[in-house]
Parts: sequence; C-alpha cells; structure tokens
Amino acid sequence: MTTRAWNTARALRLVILSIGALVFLAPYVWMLSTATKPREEIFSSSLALIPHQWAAVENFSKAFTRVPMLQLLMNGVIVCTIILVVQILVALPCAYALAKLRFPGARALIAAIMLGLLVPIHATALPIYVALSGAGVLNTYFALAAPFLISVFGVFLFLQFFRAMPDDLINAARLDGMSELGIVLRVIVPNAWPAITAFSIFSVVAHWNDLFWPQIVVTETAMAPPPLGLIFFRAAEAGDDYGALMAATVVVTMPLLVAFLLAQRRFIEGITLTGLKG
Amino acid sequence: MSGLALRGISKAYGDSHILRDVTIEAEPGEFVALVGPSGCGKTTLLRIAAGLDHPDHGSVWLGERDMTAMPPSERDIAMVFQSYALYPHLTAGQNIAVPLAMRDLTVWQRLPGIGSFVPGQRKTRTVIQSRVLETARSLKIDHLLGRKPGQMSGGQRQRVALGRALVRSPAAFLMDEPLSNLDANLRVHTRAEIVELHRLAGVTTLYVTHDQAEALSMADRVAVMMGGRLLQFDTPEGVYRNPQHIEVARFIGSPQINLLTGEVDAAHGVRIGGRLFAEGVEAVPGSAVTVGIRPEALKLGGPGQAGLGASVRRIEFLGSETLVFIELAGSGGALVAKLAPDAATGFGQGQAITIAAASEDVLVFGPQGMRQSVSLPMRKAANG
Amino acid sequence: MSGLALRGISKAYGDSHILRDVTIEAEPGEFVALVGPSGCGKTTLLRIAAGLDHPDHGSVWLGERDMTAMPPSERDIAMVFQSYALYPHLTAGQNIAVPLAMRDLTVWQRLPGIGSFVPGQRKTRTVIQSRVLETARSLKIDHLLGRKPGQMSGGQRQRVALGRALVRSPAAFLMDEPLSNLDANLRVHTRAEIVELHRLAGVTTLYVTHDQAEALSMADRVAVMMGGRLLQFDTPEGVYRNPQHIEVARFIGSPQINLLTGEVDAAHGVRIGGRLFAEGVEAVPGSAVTVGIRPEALKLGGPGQAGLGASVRRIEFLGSETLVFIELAGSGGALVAKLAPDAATGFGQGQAITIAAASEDVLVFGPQGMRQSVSLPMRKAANG
Amino acid sequence: MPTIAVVTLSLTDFELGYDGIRFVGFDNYIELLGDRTFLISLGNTLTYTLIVTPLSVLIGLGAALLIEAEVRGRALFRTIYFLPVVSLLVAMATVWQYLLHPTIGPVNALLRFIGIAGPNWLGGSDTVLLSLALIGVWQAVGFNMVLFLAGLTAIPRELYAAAEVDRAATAWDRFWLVTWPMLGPTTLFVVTISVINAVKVFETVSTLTQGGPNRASEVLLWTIYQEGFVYLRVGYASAMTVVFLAILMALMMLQYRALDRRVHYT
Amino acid sequence: ETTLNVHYPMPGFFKDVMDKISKKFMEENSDIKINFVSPSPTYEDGLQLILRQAGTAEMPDVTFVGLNRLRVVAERGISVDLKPFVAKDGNMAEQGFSDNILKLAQFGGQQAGLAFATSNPIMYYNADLLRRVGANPDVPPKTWDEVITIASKIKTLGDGVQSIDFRWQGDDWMFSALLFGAGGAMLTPDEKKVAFDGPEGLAAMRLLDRMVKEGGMPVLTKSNGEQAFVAGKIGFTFQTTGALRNVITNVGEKFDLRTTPIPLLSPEKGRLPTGGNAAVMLTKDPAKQAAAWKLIKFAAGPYGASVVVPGTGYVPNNELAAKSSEYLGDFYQKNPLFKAGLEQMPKMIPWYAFPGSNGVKVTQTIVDNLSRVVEQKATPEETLADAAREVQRLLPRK
Ligand SMILES: Nc1ncnc2c1ncn2[C@@H]1O[C@H](COP(=O)(O)OP(=O)(O)OP(=O)(O)O)[C@@H](O)[C@H]1O
Ligand SMILES: Nc1ncnc2c1ncn2[C@@H]1O[C@H](COP(=O)(O)OP(=O)(O)OP(=O)(O)O)[C@@H](O)[C@H]1O
Ligand SMILES: [Mg+2]
Ligand SMILES: [Mg+2]
Repeated sequence: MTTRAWNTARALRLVILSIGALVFLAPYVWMLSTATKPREEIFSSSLALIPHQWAAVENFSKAFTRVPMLQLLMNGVIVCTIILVVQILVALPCAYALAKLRFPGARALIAAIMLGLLVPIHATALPIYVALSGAGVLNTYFALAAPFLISVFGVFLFLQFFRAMPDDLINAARLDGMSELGIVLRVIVPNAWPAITAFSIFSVVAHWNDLFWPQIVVTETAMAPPPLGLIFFRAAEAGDDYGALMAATVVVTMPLLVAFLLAQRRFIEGITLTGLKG
Repeated sequence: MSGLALRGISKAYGDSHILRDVTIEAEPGEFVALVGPSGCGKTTLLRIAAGLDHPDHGSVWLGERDMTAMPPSERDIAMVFQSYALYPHLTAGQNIAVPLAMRDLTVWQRLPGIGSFVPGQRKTRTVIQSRVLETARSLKIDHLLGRKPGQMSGGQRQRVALGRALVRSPAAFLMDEPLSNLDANLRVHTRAEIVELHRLAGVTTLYVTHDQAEALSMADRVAVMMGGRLLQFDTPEGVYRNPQHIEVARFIGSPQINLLTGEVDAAHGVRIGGRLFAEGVEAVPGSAVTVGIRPEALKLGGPGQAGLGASVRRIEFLGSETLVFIELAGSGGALVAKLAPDAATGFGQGQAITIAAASEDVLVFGPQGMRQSVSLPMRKAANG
Repeated sequence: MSGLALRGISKAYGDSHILRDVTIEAEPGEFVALVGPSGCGKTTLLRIAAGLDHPDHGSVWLGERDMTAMPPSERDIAMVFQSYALYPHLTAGQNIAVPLAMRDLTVWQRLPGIGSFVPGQRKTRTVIQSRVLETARSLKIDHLLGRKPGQMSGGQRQRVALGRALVRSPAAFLMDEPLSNLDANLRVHTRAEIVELHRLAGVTTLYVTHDQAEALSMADRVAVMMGGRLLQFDTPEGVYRNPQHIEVARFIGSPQINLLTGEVDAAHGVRIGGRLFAEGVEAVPGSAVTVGIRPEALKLGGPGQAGLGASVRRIEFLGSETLVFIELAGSGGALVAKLAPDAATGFGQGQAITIAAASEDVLVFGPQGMRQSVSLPMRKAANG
Repeated sequence: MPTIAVVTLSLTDFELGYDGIRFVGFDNYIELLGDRTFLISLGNTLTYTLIVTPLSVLIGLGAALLIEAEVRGRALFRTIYFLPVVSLLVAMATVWQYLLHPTIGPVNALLRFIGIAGPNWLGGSDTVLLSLALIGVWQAVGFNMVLFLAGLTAIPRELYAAAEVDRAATAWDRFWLVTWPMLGPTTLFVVTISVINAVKVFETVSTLTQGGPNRASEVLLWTIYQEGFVYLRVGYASAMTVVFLAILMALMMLQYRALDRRVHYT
Repeated sequence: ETTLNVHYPMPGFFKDVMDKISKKFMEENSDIKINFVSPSPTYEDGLQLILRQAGTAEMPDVTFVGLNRLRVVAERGISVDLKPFVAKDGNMAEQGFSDNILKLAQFGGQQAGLAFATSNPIMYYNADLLRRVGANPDVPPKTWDEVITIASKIKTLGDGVQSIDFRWQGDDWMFSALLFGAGGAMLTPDEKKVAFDGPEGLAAMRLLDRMVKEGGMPVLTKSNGEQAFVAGKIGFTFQTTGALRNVITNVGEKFDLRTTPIPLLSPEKGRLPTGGNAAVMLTKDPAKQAAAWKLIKFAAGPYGASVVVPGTGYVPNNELAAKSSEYLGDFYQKNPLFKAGLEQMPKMIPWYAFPGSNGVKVTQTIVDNLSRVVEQKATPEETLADAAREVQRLLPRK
C-alpha cells in the first residue's frame, strides 16, 4: 500500500467520497444555517442559507440561558464516563473469557448475549424503574447509568475482535506466567485498541444522546443530561423554536464531535499482528 | 532440577492421529533433541508438554509431579514458539522482559503508571533491565531492544523469541526450531550459547530441530519421530551409527544414507543384485532386505578392485567436501559417496569404478523396516 | 526470458540505513543466491525487487523495462514470503491456486458464486486444479490440499507458500528462505525440485537463504551482503575459494574459516607469531594482516613436522566428518580443522601437533578486511 | 433479569396506573394473533430492515474501504461520515423533516431542478417507509464504517503484499481475495448489529411520522411503545416484546449458526 | 412554609409562562415555595411520568394534564377530586370560573382539575394568496363551501403553492372539530355505542374528502404543514389557536397573516372541542392540598390567563380575564389575530375522552382512518363504517 501519484482510480475515489460527504453533510448545513437565522426566516419559499438578519447570537444565547446548558453538559460528561469505564471493565474480561477460554456453556452464554442485545430498553424500563425507585436512588448519576453498566453490545463487539487474535500470542503470555486477567490487560487490550476505541465512541454517543432513560429516572433539571435540554425548545403542539433548537443541538453535538476527532487517532495507528508467521 | 516425562501421549484432530503413544522421559538436566520430518508431530508434542494442548491419552510429568491437568501458567516452563508469538505492541526489550516482570514484580508494581510509585519497583526493574540486556547481548540483538517486532527481520524476531525464553530459569525449556531463520555463523554462535546456558543452568530441555546435525551435536539424547510415532530415542551416536529403523537411518545423516535392495546369505554375506558387497555383516540371513550404507562409508575403487561395479554420474563440490553421485551397473541404482576434496580428485564424470564397504558399516533392515542385527561370535569376542 | 537487475538500491527507515547502494544484476535465467547474516537487508532487497517496498534511490529492471514505479501486481514476479503470508481463510489448495486464478480467469469468472456460471470457467478451473495438484505433489503436500493454514505444521505451511510461487511461470522468482523450516531430507528433495524447475523453465531467480551450503550448491552466482552492503557477487567457487573480503570468508564455509593475525614478509611468506606458516602466498607484503585458512585446508602433522606448534583441545564427531579443535602454542589462538573420520583417528585430546597449509589455500586480508592478493610471477607462469 | 420481568409481565393484565395486577395466562398472546396493527407493524419492520441493513452495511463498508485507501483527508471524511452517528437523532429528524418537505424542502427543490417531480416523502403512505429507511441508512452508515475501519486495522499488511505479488492487480481483486474474507467476522458482526438496530427503529418514527399515515410507518418498537406507554397496557406490550424477541432470536441464531463457522479461520 | 413540586409538559411552550406565573404567585404567597421538577417534552410523556410516579415519593404535587388525558388520570384515582374545594370556595363563578369552564375538566361527577390553558380550532389564512386568486381577505370565507372554492383556485397558482392544510394527524381533535361542528357526538350519551357514524360524522368525513378532491389539500405531516404555511405556501390552515404565537413569529413579515373562526358544518348546532390542559392536584397531604388549590386557582385564574394568552395563543379560560382590561382587554384590541379564538369561546365543549382502557387507542384508530380519506385510499362512507366498527370493538363491553 503505497502512496501513488494521481490517477483515475484515485480521482474516482475522491469524487465518490466527496459526493457521499455532501449528502452526509447536507443536514448539517441546514442545521447551522438555521441556528443563525431569526425565526421568520427559517421557513420561506427561497432556499437561502445565509440569513438576511443574523440571529446566531440570539439563538445560541437562548441555548445557554433557557436551560442550564453547562450544567447539563457536565452531567453528560459524568454519566458517560461512569458508563463507559464500567462497561469496558466488565465487557473486556467477559469477552475474553468467551473468546479464548473453553468452558461448558459458552455457546449458551453467547446466545444470552444476543438476547440481551435485542431487548429494547423501552421494554425493560418499567421493571428497572421500579427497582431503582424502590432503592430510592432516582435522580442520581447512578440511576442514569445503572441499566447500561453491562454492555452486551460491548461484550459482543470485543468477542468478535478477540476471536481474530492468534491463540499463540495468548499461549505465549500464559507461559510467561501471566494470569488470565494479566493477559487481558497486557496482551489483549493493547492489541484491541481499534475495537476499544470504536466501542468507546459508540457507548459515549449512545448515552450522551439518550433521551428516553433520563426522562424516566430524572426529575430534577440539575441531574439532567444534555438532550433533556433540547426539549425546552420543542413544543409538539405548537411548533418548535427551530433556531434555538438547532443552536442547542450544535452545542450538544460539539463535545461529541471533538471526542470523536480525538479518538480517531487510534485508528490511524492501526495495529497489525506482525510478530507472527503464517 | 527435575526431569520432564511425556508418557504414552496420544492426540488426534478428528480422524487424523497426530501423536500415537509417544513416551519420552528426559532425565533431570538432560538435553533432548526432537527430530523428525515436517508434520510428524513435534510441535504438537511440545505444546502438550507446555499444557497448551491437551493429550487424548497419556500424562505429562515434571519431576515427581503429574502436570497433565495443570494450566500452562503454573508449569514454570519456557517455550520458544515456532511462530515466535511475540507481543506485537511491545518492543524487543519489553518482550524479553515480560517473563521476568511477571515473576519478580508484584501485581501492584506491574500496574502501568501507578506501578512506578510502589516501593522496590525501581530496583527490580533495574535488575530485570540488566538481565534482559545480558540475554540480548548473547543473542546479538542488544542494538534492537527498542524496536517493535514489526520493525525487525525474520532472524531478529526469532532471536527475540528465543531471548524471551532464555531470560528465565524455568523448570524446563521447550524450544521449537529456534534457530531455523538464522544464518550459519549466527546459528553456530547461538547454538553454543544455548549449550553453554544448558551446561551452566542444567535445565531439562526439549529442543525441536529439523537439522539432524544440530540434534546430533547438541543433544544428550535424540528422539526421532515419524508420522506421530517415536521410532528411536537414543544417544546421537546411537541414532547415527545404530539406527533401529530404516526411517531413522534415512532421516539422520546428510547426504542421506544409501539404500539398496539385497539379501543376506547364510554366511552373513550381503549381496546386491546377487553379487557380494560385504562379508561378515551382523545381520539375520534372509532375502528382500534393505541394505544401508552411509555415504562416507562407501569405499570407491578403480575398476579392478573388489566390490560392485558402478560409474560416476556427477561430482558436486561443496567446499569442504565433495559428493560423488554413482550409478550401479546393471540395476541402475543411484548412490552417493562423500569424500574429502583431495580424495575425490581421482574421479571424473562417467568413469567406471567399484564400490565396497566395511562390514561394520553395513546396516540391514527387514521388510518392515526394522533393523535386523545379530552379534556374530567372532565380533563379540573382538569387542568384548 | 529476462534478467532482473537491481541497480544502486538504497533504503533507510528513518535514520537506520538498511540498504546502501546495492547493485545485483541477474542474467536471464540465472539463479542468484542472496546470503548474509540476519538483518543484513536480504528481505528488504527482495521486497524492493517485488515492488512491495520502494527504494530511496536506485532502480529495478526486468529485462529492458524499468519497473521501479510499477505496482507489484504488474511485475509478474512470484515471491515466497519469509513469513509465508498465506491466506488464512483459504485451504492449501486454494492458496496455491490463487496466482493461477488471477492470471487465467477473467474478472467475471472469479466472482464468488456468480463466477461458476460464466462460460469457460469450469474448464479453466480444471486445468488450474491439475496444475495445483502437480505442484503439491512435487512438494509432498498433496495430502494437505484441503487443510487451512491454521491446521498445518510450520514446515507444511512453508511448502504451501513455496507452492503458491512455484505454480506459476513468472518473469522472475523471489524466494525468501523458503526451506528454513524443513528437515534435511525434505530440504534436499525440495531443493532438487527447485533446481529442476529452474533448469526446465529457466526463470531468473533471486533466492535468499541463510544456509551458505545451499547457496553454494544451488546458485549460479552468490551475492554476499552484510550490513546493507553487497560485499561480493561471484560464482559459488569464487566466494568460497576467493573471498574478496574477510567478512565473506567468515560468512561462507562451515565450520567457519580460521582467522589468525599475522604478517606477510617480503618473500611472500606468511608468518604467525613470527613463525613461518606458509610460503609463496599471493599476498601483498605487510604487517597486521589477517590470515584465513579453511578448516579442511589445515594440515595436521605430528610434533616433529613443519608448521606451527599446537595442541588438540577437543574432537567432535559429526557423523560423516570429524572436527578437531586446536589451540595454537604460545598465542593461545583457537582453530578448527575438518577431517575425514578416518584421518582423525590418529589424534587424541591434549596431543601436541603441528599445523600447516598449502600456499594456495592461504587467504590474506588487509587491515580494512579487503583481500590482499598479487599474482606471484612464478605462479602466473604455472597458471598460464 | 429485566428480561425475566418482561416475560412475567407478559402473562398479566398489568396496566399503568391501576393497582390491580392479574395473571391472565396466555390471553395476551392469543389477542396478539388477531392484532392487525401488530401484523402490519411486523411487516413494516421487516421491510425497513431489509432496506436499511444491506444498504448501510454496503455503504459503510464502501466508505471504510475508500477512506482507508485514500491518503489525504482521511480524518475529514471519517468525521463527516460519522457525524450522523454523533448527532442527536431527535434533533436531526427535525432537520430531515424540513429537507424532505414536499414543497419547500431542498431535496424536492433539487429534484425539480433536474426535472423530476419529487415524491411526498414523509407524508405519503407509499413513500414514508422508504424515507424513514433512507434516514436510517444515513444514520447507520457511519456506525458501520467505524466498525469496518476497526476491522480493517486487524488485517495483516503482509497478506496484501502476497495478493499483489499473486497478481491481484486491481483493488477489486484484492478486496475479494483478502479484505472480504478477512473482514468476515467484522461483517458478520456489523450485519447482526445492523439488523438489530434496524429492527429497533423508533426515534425517527416517533418524531417524524408517529406511525402514520395510516400505519404505513408503524414499526414494532413504536407499536410496543404505544401499547405500553400511551395505551398503558403494559402486560400486552410485554407480550409483544416477548414475541418480537423470540422471532429475532430465532433469526439471529439461524444466521449465526450458518455463518459463524465460515468466517473464523483457525 | 410549604413547598409545592410542580410538573408541567412541553417546556418549549410553557416554560416562560410557568416561570412568570410562579414568580407572581410566590410574591403574593410568601409562605409557599414552588419547585419545578424537570418538565416532560409532551403531554404523553407527562402523563406517563405521573402514572409511573403515582403513589411514590417522587410524585409531584401539582401537574398539568392534557384535557383528553384527564379522564385517564381521573379514572385511575390519581388526581384529587376538586369538588370539595370548589364547594368550599363557594363563589367560583365570581372569580371567573363559570360552570362551562369547570365542565371542561369534569368526569363522572369528579372535578379532575381546572382548565388552565384552553384552545379551540381556528382558521389561519394567507391574505396574500387569497388576493392573488381574487378573493377578498377582509371578508374571509364563512362556510366550508367558500373555503373549498377559494382553495381550488389557490392550488392552481403553481410554484409549490398549496391550498389547504387541515391538521387531521396526531389525534382526533380536528376531526372532533368537524364532527362537533356538524352537531355530532362521538358516542351515545351512555357511552356504550359509537355515535359518530351518523349523518354528522358522514358529513365531516365527506368534507375532509372534498378538501382533498376539490380543494386540492395535499398530504402533509403535521410539521410539514406548519412549515409550508409559515413559508407562505399554503392558503388556509386549520388548527389550534395555541399555535398562534408561534405562527406569528415564524411568519414575521413574509406575508399578511390573518385568522378567523373556523366554519361550522352546522352554524346552529355546531360546537367546537376544547384543547389544552388542566391543572391537576395530585398531593394527598391536606396541608399541601390547600397550597396546591391556591396555586391551581391562581394559575387558572385571570392572572394566569393574562400570561398564557399572549405567550401562546390560547384562549382565556377565565371569564374575568377576557373582559377585564386589567388583564386582557387591551391585549385583544391590539392583537386582532387573537380574536378568532375568543369569538369561538361560547361554542367550546369538552374534548371528548373515550371511556375504558382503550380510550387512547380509539383516537389513533380514528386518525388512521382519516388518513385513508386524505390519501384517497377509501371513500368517506367506507372509512366511516370501518372506523365505527373498529372503535366499537375497543369500547368497554360492560
Ligand atoms: N520497519 C522497519 N523499521 C526499522 N527497521 C527495520 C524495519 N524493517 C526492517 N528493519 C531493519 O532492517 C534490517 C534488514 O531487515 P531484513 O528483513 O531485510 O533483514 P534480512 O536480511 O531479511 O534478515 P533475516 O535473515 O533475519 O530475515 C534489519 O536490521 C531490520 O531490523
Ligand atoms: N488443527 C489441526 N487440525 C488437523 N491437523 C492438524 C492441526 N494442527 C496440526 N495438524 C497436523 O498435525 C501434524 C503435526 O503437526 P506439528 O505442527 O506437530 O508438526 P511438526 O512436527 O511440528 O512439523 P514441522 O516441522 O513442519 O513444524 C501435521 O501433519 C499437521 O498437518
Ligand atoms: Mg512444528
Ligand atoms: Mg529476512
């Protein structure tokens, strides 16, 4: 895989990528444009992207003042961190055990994992709510994180990646005197960075953006994660405040985007298991 | 110091039987070489010894302990993998240091980041570092310690894998063709290092090699395997001079032993194509035997001398020695003789010659390939 | 049929220079062996020839075509990778068939699933199958064609990798230590197959091996590399008998050449520790030279004979030959002599002996390691 | 655990707000059999999944491959394609609402520009599911792309070298020879996850179409949600969930059994 | 000092209103503190929250429930019956709470809450478009026939301009507007049988059909309809007054926006459904109940109305507020667009809430059938028959 000069294949590739990128970007163009428009300009018969009258300041200040946005963002960071850390701590060893240790019932466990993946949170929300309410921990970070601490998706994702890892690597580690946990930490994790990064991205994205669960367990705005802030700009009955809504969306999305930009470096330094023959 | 015993090991993958009832008992401190053709089950046997595979039958013993059910990490065995199995994310130095770190550092000291604040960590690390450096030096890879496996050549990786095993003093060493990717000089050097280490530490070693010369020169005893069976387990001289099976004779020695179909007459004379080849051979009389003569044991003479008639087909120069390829008159059988360069000067391509062998150099194998030997009375007296 | 030329190749990874101005021009149909110590850049050179790496300087030519900028897939070169690089998801048979399928099947015929409905596909597949089987037979892996790489032993994988290259008739073969994991017999067999194939097809071949004996016996010419430099590119006899650099002398030949520090006097006599060792040597007079004598060129004599005084330290039995390890009197320098088993019977450990060498066997290297040779007038006459 | 609770609930007539809870056996399941909405919902979900899964997997794979092959602008493209995953779907749904507006929306404006009368994307019962599916694809591609990118990093470069030497001249050949088989486990995973995510489509439906018009975008989770949270019949919704899980589970196991063997090489 | 936990839905809409009311309330009642819990995005979400929290410690003391969901709360005994408080108060009518207004939140003899923000359906129209087809915007159409005639002209304007947007999606409220407007009812008075399948229902259904067939009404989602209207692409829009404030803001200066009462199929018998919400008391603690009652009355009272109406578009649910210049008298003078809803107030009757556990599902059934007409997939007659049959099945069989 070498750097080659310009040729048709490359040009074609760039063209396809760029067209795709345009399609993917289109909604954001409108989103940004809307976030800068006064309300009367948002819907009109002309497709102008640049507003006649700038209202960006107004919209964004609404996004920050109408709700305690900074507090919400902070909550989001805390909850996502708790969830992510625990999820990884649990999922890595589980996946390793399923992938590389032979024990009876492994297949059944994998089936159980699949089942866990399928259950929509909407279905289990009520029982979990009752349990949390019984424990008197509603309106806490714990309640926000509780149902997600074990990520079946994570176990499943890691499982797939670990199975591709050469057995001899793990065998070598065993002979070098590593415990199974040691193997996970010292051999598996360093070589599974792309998978872990991918998972982290997904986990953070999913829980940062989750609107459903926080509504169930949080009744104090002080504990609410960012998406709950967005509902302050929505009014199903009477039409949303689109400008402010888009501004708030930009604000809520930004941290994730930054996080992704940081995380994707991990992909650039992709690993290849070259210490092995065959 | 404890011996390593593999007793009655069998192993099959589905229908294909990889190992059949293999028993190898290495004495404490013994150096056992495991040789055999590609695919005969050497690696599998080593993996079973290490606990990475489980035998279908049989048991593995380290000293007096039955280890068959013990997990690999508790066996205290160091192994060099044929496929290296280096940690791709660690540098050569870190790769080699792993077993020491695992042994000498506590769980807390090993923790990344935090570990460095745990007391004693720094000192142990220094000790480990110097041990790693020492091992690396002896393998001539000390200048590579900062490289990752992906940035090293094949032979360099192999030496790192070797270093990772040699850095410890385990209860036993298992080495799977650890020198296969090294050039001759380095190989001689590294071989010497291994032998030296073995002499000093006296750790029981199971050493797989495809190089029978290496096996003969390094090992206390050599185990010759074939098709999952152990054919002979003997001293180097034993397997070379006194092979118990035609396959062992064929496998050991380079160039390969010359094999001819012939018969042993009642007077213990060996006949090839009816003509007498050697007299007074320690063999059971019988027809349809296979007669083996090592290339260096073949005596070439001029046309008039005693022995079988033959002609020179080709002469091959190999530096320190010369191979003479010979075609037997009549049968067309092909043989090879190994001569010192000087001794070969007399022969030219196409030349007619005779071949003969001393009776004690002639090995006779029966139809099943088993060695046929009896002690002749006079010999016995001579030897005794 | 076209030759393969690597001209002025240089390559560095960051600061470390892997190859420095290497030029190797293989004639059409020539078999060139590439030898050198581990890490000297052999694999890198091969990868550059294949187009997998790009040289920092220099160019790669196949016949009259400059291929330096050509992608590997258009170079029509077959390569055996040191790390095998087998496709883990394909069986041995499929692995070997890949290059043929790529060459002989159209894009449509190759499509998974749909491909089998494209006309002509079946016939070509049959042809490919039989070619694969033939190749596999010659490598003795025909019984393994249905296995995936993960289910094969190291040597078996290596042969599959070899088969994948040999199955084609490319413009050039590049082989990176293709026999390193094979046992001696298989190695001899496979070596013969490669030589035979080369004889028949006459494809230019670059063959990396760490086994100098293999290089000497197989190649038309041998390229000896060291530390990224090409030291000598010559016939096998040339590099063995007439090494141009002390490192070449050291690298070629097993056991290694004996090297002693000495001087050449004005009368072309070689002196070691002041004492005359050989007379009439084709060397430039001077002090502080290194004198090389091959082990088999050392002549051992009894205490009274001419030559340097020495003693036997150890005798090693190697089957077809015997090594005598010698300690020089006074200087304590160590040498090794290789003898036929019979010739060695006279010597025992500790015995005092003398050593000498024929003048034409003595190689003299200057302080920089370059060979110092002049043609002596009388010799010249004799040769001419 | 919560799953067990769901199964238990499915055997009762529990209704949010009423205290009484009564065990009704399989009544809920029997009622389900005759529930037209549930059947429609099942069909719609199936259609949706059949559109979204292959498209999002293929485009995701394509994007990953193209981005990986391209040296310049990798980070930029990756980020762009990933944006939809990062964004709050509820908010983005609003954006799509406008983009797909039949008269003032830019999409139809563009179509008009090239002379095509744009359809009534989200309003018409014929196009609504397709529109939702396209939004679903838009949302899922980045997700799948990241998984594929992670999978690509695990392929040894040496295999590509071998493929090039074996005269796999075009990227197309190398893809079939190396990338595709080596990505097997990743692909299986991505497909599984895509199916699961597609089957669980909810947010776009709830923000954009509320199952309408005339149930044309009624999907399983929406139906379950309606029953459980709007009509408050938790017991019945639980029964639906159980059936939904059972069907999916059966499908997944089948797929897994058939493919798992083929994608792992040892 | 008492602290009241108050919950409300749709913060995008009500946050400012609630803040203002609570501030004023706390100024007047310094012994009561109001604490807003995190609001819910929609009425549905709010209702779920209350149902989930019913009886637990988290349950708020006061909430605001959509008028059509009030019955759910009342039937489940979650809301506190306000009858005793009304009785104790004695002079509700004097405070502006006429019987008519109290009725909006009554079920089976219970006073489930006090209507807080109420709305009725009105007609919005784009005067510019009317002018372009030669209609006089100052004399807006009074009957559906006139509407359809003008609409059929507007739809020919091209350039993406469309005639009518009738908000039939989401719930049965706008259908009720047609049905009640024809003098019809949803169920028979004993609530046992469907009543909307009579001639009034058929007229309503046919009208919808005509809007599409003759008036050229496009099939739009709710938001798409609103967006197109404020973009100036639609002639008539029929929906709640509640959206008025937003529509005004979103239209800005783009075109000449007008409002007027919605036509009725039967000008004499015709009535209109009331949308919006009611303040509901949840706390069972007598001390808190007193405070909650105060708050509820205050919010639903004239001051509350004077805040709600201008901020939203809702009509005042307190007769004092509408009349007194202290509250809204001036406002209506200055903001004629708000008058349409006000004029319709006498015709407001409760938004019908279906009995039984399938109550909510019934509305969805009706909406699904409406969409068949709008999409021209079935005739009004078929649709009405189907809807009647399906709804009948969902009614309690007691
Ligand atoms: N990516 C890299 N970065 C830095 N150094 C490298 C890299 N790859 C190879 N090298 C170095 O280049 C040198 C030449 O490597 P190469 O693989 O060509 O050696 P070789 O002659 O094939 O050795 P061997 O016989 O051990 O296979 C080695 O010293 C190796 O450490
Ligand atoms: N997973 C497997 N399934 C089936 N057969 C296997 C499997 N693994 C190994 N084998 C077979 O078992 C035999 C022994 O393999 P093993 O690796 O022990 O050979 P080896 O003696 O080490 O050979 P080499 O010298 O080539 O490395 C081989 O014939 C190989 O094909
Ligand atoms: Mg092996
Ligand atoms: Mg190499």
